[in-house]
Amino acid sequence: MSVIVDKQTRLCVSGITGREGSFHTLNNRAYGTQVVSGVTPGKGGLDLEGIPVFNTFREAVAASDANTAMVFVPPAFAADSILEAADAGIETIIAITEGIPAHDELRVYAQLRRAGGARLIGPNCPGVLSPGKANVGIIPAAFFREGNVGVVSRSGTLTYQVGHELAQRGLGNSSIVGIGGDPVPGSSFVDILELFQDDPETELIVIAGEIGGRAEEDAAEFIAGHVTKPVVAYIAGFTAPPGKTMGHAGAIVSGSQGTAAAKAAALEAHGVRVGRTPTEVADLVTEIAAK
Amino acid sequence: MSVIVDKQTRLCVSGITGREGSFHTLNNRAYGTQVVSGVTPGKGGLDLEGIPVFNTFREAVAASDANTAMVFVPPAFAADSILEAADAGIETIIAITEGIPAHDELRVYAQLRRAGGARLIGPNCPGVLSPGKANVGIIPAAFFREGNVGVVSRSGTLTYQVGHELAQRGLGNSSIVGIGGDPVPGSSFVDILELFQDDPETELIVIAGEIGGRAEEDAAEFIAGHVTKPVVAYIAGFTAPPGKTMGHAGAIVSGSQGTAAAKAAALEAHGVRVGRTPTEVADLVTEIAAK
Amino acid sequence: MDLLEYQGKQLLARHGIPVPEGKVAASVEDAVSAAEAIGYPCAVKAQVQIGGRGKLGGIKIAANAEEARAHAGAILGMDIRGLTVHEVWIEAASAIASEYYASLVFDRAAKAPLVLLSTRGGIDIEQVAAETPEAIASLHVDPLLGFQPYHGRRLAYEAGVDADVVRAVGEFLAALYATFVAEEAMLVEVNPFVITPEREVRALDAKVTLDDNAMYRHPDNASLRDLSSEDPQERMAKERHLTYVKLDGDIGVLGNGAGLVMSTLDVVAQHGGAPANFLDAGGGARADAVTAAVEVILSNPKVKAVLFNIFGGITRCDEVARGLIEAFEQIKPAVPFVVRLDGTNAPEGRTLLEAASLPNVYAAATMDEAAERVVELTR
Amino acid sequence: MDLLEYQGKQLLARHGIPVPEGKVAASVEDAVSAAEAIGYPCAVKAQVQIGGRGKLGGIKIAANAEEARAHAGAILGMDIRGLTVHEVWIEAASAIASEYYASLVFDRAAKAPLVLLSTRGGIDIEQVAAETPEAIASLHVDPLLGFQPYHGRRLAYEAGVDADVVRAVGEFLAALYATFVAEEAMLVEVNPFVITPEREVRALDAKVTLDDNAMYRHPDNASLRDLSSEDPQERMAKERHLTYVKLDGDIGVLGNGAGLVMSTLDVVAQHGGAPANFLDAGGGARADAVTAAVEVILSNPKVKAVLFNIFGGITRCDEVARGLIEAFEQIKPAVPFVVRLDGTNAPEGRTLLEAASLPNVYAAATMDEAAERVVELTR
Repeated sequence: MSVIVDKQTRLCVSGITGREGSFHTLNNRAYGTQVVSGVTPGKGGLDLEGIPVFNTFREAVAASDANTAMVFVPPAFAADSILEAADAGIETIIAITEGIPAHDELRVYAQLRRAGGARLIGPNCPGVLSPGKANVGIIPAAFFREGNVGVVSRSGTLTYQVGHELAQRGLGNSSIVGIGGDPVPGSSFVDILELFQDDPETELIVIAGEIGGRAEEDAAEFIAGHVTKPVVAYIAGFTAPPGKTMGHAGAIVSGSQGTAAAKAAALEAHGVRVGRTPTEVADLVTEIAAK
Repeated sequence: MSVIVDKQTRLCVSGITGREGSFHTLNNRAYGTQVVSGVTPGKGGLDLEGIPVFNTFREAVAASDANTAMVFVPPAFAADSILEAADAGIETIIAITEGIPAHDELRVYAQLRRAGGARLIGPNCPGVLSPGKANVGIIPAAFFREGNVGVVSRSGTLTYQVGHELAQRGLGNSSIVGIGGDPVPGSSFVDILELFQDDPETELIVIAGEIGGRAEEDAAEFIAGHVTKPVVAYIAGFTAPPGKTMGHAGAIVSGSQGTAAAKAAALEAHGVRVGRTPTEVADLVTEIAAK
Repeated sequence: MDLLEYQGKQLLARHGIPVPEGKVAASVEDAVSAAEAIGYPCAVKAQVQIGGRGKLGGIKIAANAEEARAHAGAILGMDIRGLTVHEVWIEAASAIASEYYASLVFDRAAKAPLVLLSTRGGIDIEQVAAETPEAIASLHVDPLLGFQPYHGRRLAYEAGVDADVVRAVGEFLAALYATFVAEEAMLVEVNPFVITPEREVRALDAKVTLDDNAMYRHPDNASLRDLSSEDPQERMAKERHLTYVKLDGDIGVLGNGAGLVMSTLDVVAQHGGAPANFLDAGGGARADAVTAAVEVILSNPKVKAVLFNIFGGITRCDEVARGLIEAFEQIKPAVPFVVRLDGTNAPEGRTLLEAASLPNVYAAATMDEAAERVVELTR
Repeated sequence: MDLLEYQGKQLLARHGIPVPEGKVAASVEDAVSAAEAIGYPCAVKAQVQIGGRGKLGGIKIAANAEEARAHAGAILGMDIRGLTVHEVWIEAASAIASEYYASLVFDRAAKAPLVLLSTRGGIDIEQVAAETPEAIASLHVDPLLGFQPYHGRRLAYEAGVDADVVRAVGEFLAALYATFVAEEAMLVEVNPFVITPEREVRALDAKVTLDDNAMYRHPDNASLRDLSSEDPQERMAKERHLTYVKLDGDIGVLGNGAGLVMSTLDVVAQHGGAPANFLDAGGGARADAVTAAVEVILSNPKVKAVLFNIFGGITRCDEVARGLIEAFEQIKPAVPFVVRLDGTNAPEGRTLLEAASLPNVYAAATMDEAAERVVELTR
């Protein structure tokens, strides 16, 4: 097993005919992901190297039985595309698009919650990779191998860094989940921790957090109450000054809220080992895995 | 048993200090209904003949453990009051107010549906009477007696007329439910038929419909599929011309849609006996009850 | 409240929907100068709140001033299904590449607005639904979420609009929904809206019904009420806050509660009578409301007899009796009354009436008996 | 984007929230004539995007022109926690009966806007939360339903505002929410808003942060950006669409991906170094973006060495190497560079760098090694 994407994933890509969309769609297919359709309004009837393109998600789902959507459209259209995918019955929506207005995101979350059903990963995330099974998004699969470490992260390259170091130590991953760097992501650490806890293939979990909000504190509490598997954490941003957005819209220390120190302390207080560098994280994981 | 209101009803009245609100509140209490609190913003801390008044529903529910609300505030404030009651955990909301803007109603229904939980009767309805148990609303209880006929109606006085004729023939009611005369009521015939079907005290059901919409047609289909108890119907408005609103906002024949003839035909096609006058309805009920 | 076509179009234009340039005119001279200002060809359109006016000669195209004069002269004052034309709307004729249909209504069962889109415009939608249901695309809009761009795409693709105008039609539907919500309409129907040869969307008609209950939030719209075309009795009743609908017969009817009044009309008809009106004196009717109601009923010269059918709940029968006695003192009606009083304070009411011994007023014990009696009195 | 107080107040006023009359002034003369126009007493307020300016002398009351001149002279050009005051806001002083606090923020965990109301206005809300948490009422607003009148009543009664202004405070909160949604704000904080002796609500301060991602829908607001008070490097980076944050140290840092750059700063600090900036060259960074980034980093005169930490995913290491080589050709940097390339096309990138044999550029195999090296180079 693995979480979110696997051999059962039947992917429909929104924005499949765009430059980025088509590039990563073909990349994902080349990895082995079942890419069954795409959506671009006005391009219905065309295809991308054999992947049929539809005008609407409803048509795409009806024709291709897609269960997962990847959203690659520009920020001004992304909220609409997510809602359309959910309305068409898609169960898992992975939104790569960066820069979606926050109020659009809030409306999307409220609607998904009430419609019940669709799980949203992202937006502003690198996607989900389950090594050896499926890759949906922009995670460079070459750095990861199959294994039993689940990784969930607010940052893309930081994840690659950690995954790469694990691979160098001979450790692989069940799934790598990028939840994205926006202030209010569609899925939180807690949502993904729950999945990893229930996934028999995952034996150890790495969470890579950063400054801003209290998602890591919430994760710490959830781990204490519900996660029996070992968890190793990394927090980026110890040197970030208050009031400054550090690249990710969500990475900001507000007053005394959201500091890396507080997050690391909360995790450690609940028994999570926190590495101070990506290398230290890889070392801790190796140490635990060896037991 | 009975439906919607009974001895377990703990009523909180919104608009309790108004002229109509206070009059009917005391009437309902005199009948035996447990009236436990009222809400009028700015009048918190006062009481109506011993019934404590609160500024908000949250305070009222916390202090009096109310489970049912009656809404008596003017139309401009009624939607807000219904939403407030639901948000405070009230399970049954009976809205008497006439003249609530239709778009307010739609927003209320959508919100109640997603919040899951609260049942709304009305608006623009006379309320619900379960003879011998509780009366919530403006139905004059004197014309009804305890018994086994459930009545659900879009019209108030027409219901009194039918109930009175039944009482004269020695028949009483489990509950009398006025669903109201607005185009889109909070609860439909189908919702109430379902309750009567499940209520052991109800042996026979009367539905009193009128022109407009297709609530009676929907009821006919529901009865055919789900109601095993005998149903007698009345439809008002055979002589109503198309395009004219007949008193109730919902009572309008639009083109060929919503005629009394079509409704009567739909009900009869599904085995429901339809009386042509209120007296005939009472006669039919008496005939069936005697079997 | 039903709006006239041109009022509906002004409402649509307020929300960014393109409509043809036009002017309203109440006289032939005004119509001709409007046509001159707008240019030719132009359409001369009867402003009445009823469908199918085109087939009945209520819409004509004028190629010059002479034709505009002739058409306006013919249409102004004409009778369309019982309604007199008081105004015409003169508008620039539109070049048409495609004619489509769109509407927004309340779906009672779904408790949500329903959007309909069809590529068969200019035809009654019930006819399209019967003949080619596949030509109609529809969807419900969640009132909390509102109309989303993808709703527009879905409708446009499903209805099969021309591919190059999918986006424009979607935006048109979004604007229609915005109008529906912002103006608190019960119905917005545009039949047809067209695609011009320049591939632009334009609304050529507008049928808008506004929610009377919401009018307090839209004082500008409240002034759109077309009093001149209203029936004089209905106008009189409205001023007195009574719910009154004029009918074709000769028996005036008053009752309390809409359902009971509708039922009373039906029972009168079953006994062979023809009701002259629907009048609901309302829950809790007081004496003065009853008096006012009698005046309204009797102002219709066709009324030969009046039926009072009161089942008192909140309404007290003694109050009704007092109102009737007061009305007789003020108006001294020439036609007979049949009065049935039942329910709250019925004995008191009956006693009052007996004591007043009003001329030509008959008591009845039941609704059936009352109806039978009043029908007899008009024979 | 953080707005200055007076810009925030203009936004609030647009949504019907009463604010004191005022004028902005960039010179002492303008400040005095603004004060003369407004009348006395008036407040002279430093316009800087930072809290606590009152305690630091950034807000003064002027009773006459002389005082206005003195205060404006003292405040204009003063330094408040590193920010220079370029403008003052002159506003009519308000009579105050009660001082309250209100704000709207995004609650990340609840995924919904959070409204806070407190009767302890004019004090930092974190202090109130610590001292008297019961003085703060809060609730989440469902983004689809929006702020309802009952939300306003609930907050007002729970916070314990004066009974006679419950409705007014509720309406104020509704307008605040309308502002938050319509302007797509991330934060709207009014501390304090006051009740005047006439029992009217008035916003005396405004702290508004707008969503940069939504700015394309609000072109008017985009022009509010206060470029003059921005750091020159940050402005330069913004013009080049680079994500750059200036820090206090002397080691320039460039990486790809926000998380990796933050992590790099931390590792540099762990090795005893002080980063001069955060610079995320972005996913898929091309050579020209890398060249532009080097220019920005080196425009900070404090920079003594630069660390490149690239883990190529979408970003290709050979592209980064090309950009660096180009930058060296154009700028000829005087400071040493440490470059760590890993991931996609890392061997190609390393080969390119070796071939170019740039002066003073050192390769490192790991992030740790790179950080250690760059810190050494600044010693």
